[in-house]
Amino acid sequence: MIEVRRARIDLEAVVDSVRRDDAGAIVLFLGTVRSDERVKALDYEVYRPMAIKSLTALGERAKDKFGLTDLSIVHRLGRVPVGGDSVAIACAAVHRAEAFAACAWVMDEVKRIVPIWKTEIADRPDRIRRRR
Amino acid sequence: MIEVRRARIDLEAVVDSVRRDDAGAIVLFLGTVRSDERVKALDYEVYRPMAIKSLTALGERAKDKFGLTDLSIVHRLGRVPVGGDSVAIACAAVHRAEAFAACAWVMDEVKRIVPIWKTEIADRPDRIRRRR
Amino acid sequence: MQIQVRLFATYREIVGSRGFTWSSRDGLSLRELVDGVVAKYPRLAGHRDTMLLAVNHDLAASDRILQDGDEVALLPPVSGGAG
Amino acid sequence: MQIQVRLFATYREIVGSRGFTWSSRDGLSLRELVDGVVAKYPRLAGHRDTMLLAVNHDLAASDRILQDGDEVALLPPVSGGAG
Repeated sequence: MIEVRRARIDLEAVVDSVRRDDAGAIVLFLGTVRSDERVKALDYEVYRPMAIKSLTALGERAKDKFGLTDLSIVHRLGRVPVGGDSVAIACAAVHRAEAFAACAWVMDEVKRIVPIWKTEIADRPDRIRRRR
Repeated sequence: MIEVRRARIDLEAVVDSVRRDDAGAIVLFLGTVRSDERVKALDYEVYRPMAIKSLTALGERAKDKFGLTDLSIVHRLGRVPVGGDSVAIACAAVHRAEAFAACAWVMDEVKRIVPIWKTEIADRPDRIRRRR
Repeated sequence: MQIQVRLFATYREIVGSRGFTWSSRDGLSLRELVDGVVAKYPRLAGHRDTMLLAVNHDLAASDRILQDGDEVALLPPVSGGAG
Repeated sequence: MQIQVRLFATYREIVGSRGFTWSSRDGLSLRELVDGVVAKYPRLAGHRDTMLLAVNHDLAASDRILQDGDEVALLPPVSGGAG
């Protein structure tokens, strides 16, 4: 499952999308919007066709590199409030070491190469600023 | 949330139990029963009061060691079929590196020190054997 | 020929638009296109060192020769994930 | 004094019981208790090197002196998690 979506991420669906009887380990990473005295939400802008292409290629590279049985990546688009999930990455493998390593690597790559940008939405509208 | 339970693990509940506005990363590990030509389920035996004590202490050690904002561990007891979740560990932290490291470490410790034993339930009843 | 130019995040705000069509002679390179866009919107100049370029949804080097109908995206440094 | 002995997994199967009460003189050490149990159930002898011992739900060293009412558990190597 490779998805960029405006709606809330359904964790159970993301985990179920990588379940297979030959996997013994699933690692799910959730990036959530952290509170900050100035911030009430993050707003995600996505170059959708390129993001989907890039996430799909990244998923294939991760499967090869770590020997995963399956992988899913779902990223939010638009407004995500404090406490909400911005990104979910699920990696399934025969053994847990590969699932942990792959999940951490994929998140690093998402932040490095996928065309998604976030803007902080301040509690006061005059304070909007871009966050890296 | 520290739990040893006979019922199916509710992933959403485990993840929600560690959500806090000051966490930016949640890592959920699921250990699932892998298929094997001979095995149709695993049966977990638990020394419950010691397991709860040991899991609670382990959780506190992990929070200190990795600076987690919260952590939950849920382990099944009794029969878990192929594809089912035996254990769920959720670690929340301000940043993802700590959440990944803690989750992997806690799973290693669960396998090393918590009084839980599994027995393979074979597709043929004459083939039951204990697995490490 | 006609090139579709797409702009995101900071660049979209600077230019005040999500993109436009750029008309040029044949054989234009990606670098020449960016030179033209920056000349038209000088506030983009300070961003050239960190700008990533994509043609038809793949990252591309600046010596890439463009074709009629290509979609060129000017991408600020990405910042997906949370935190 | 009376000690509650608990058995798990392989040991439970060898002994054919989840546990029993062990009566002894005061001042018995954990090692002496295990010696007595192994003498009564000789098929446990091959497991002594890998056996873990707990008193009242905490791991304990074998020189621990037992008290009346203590719960002693003989633990085979653990194997939680899946896989």
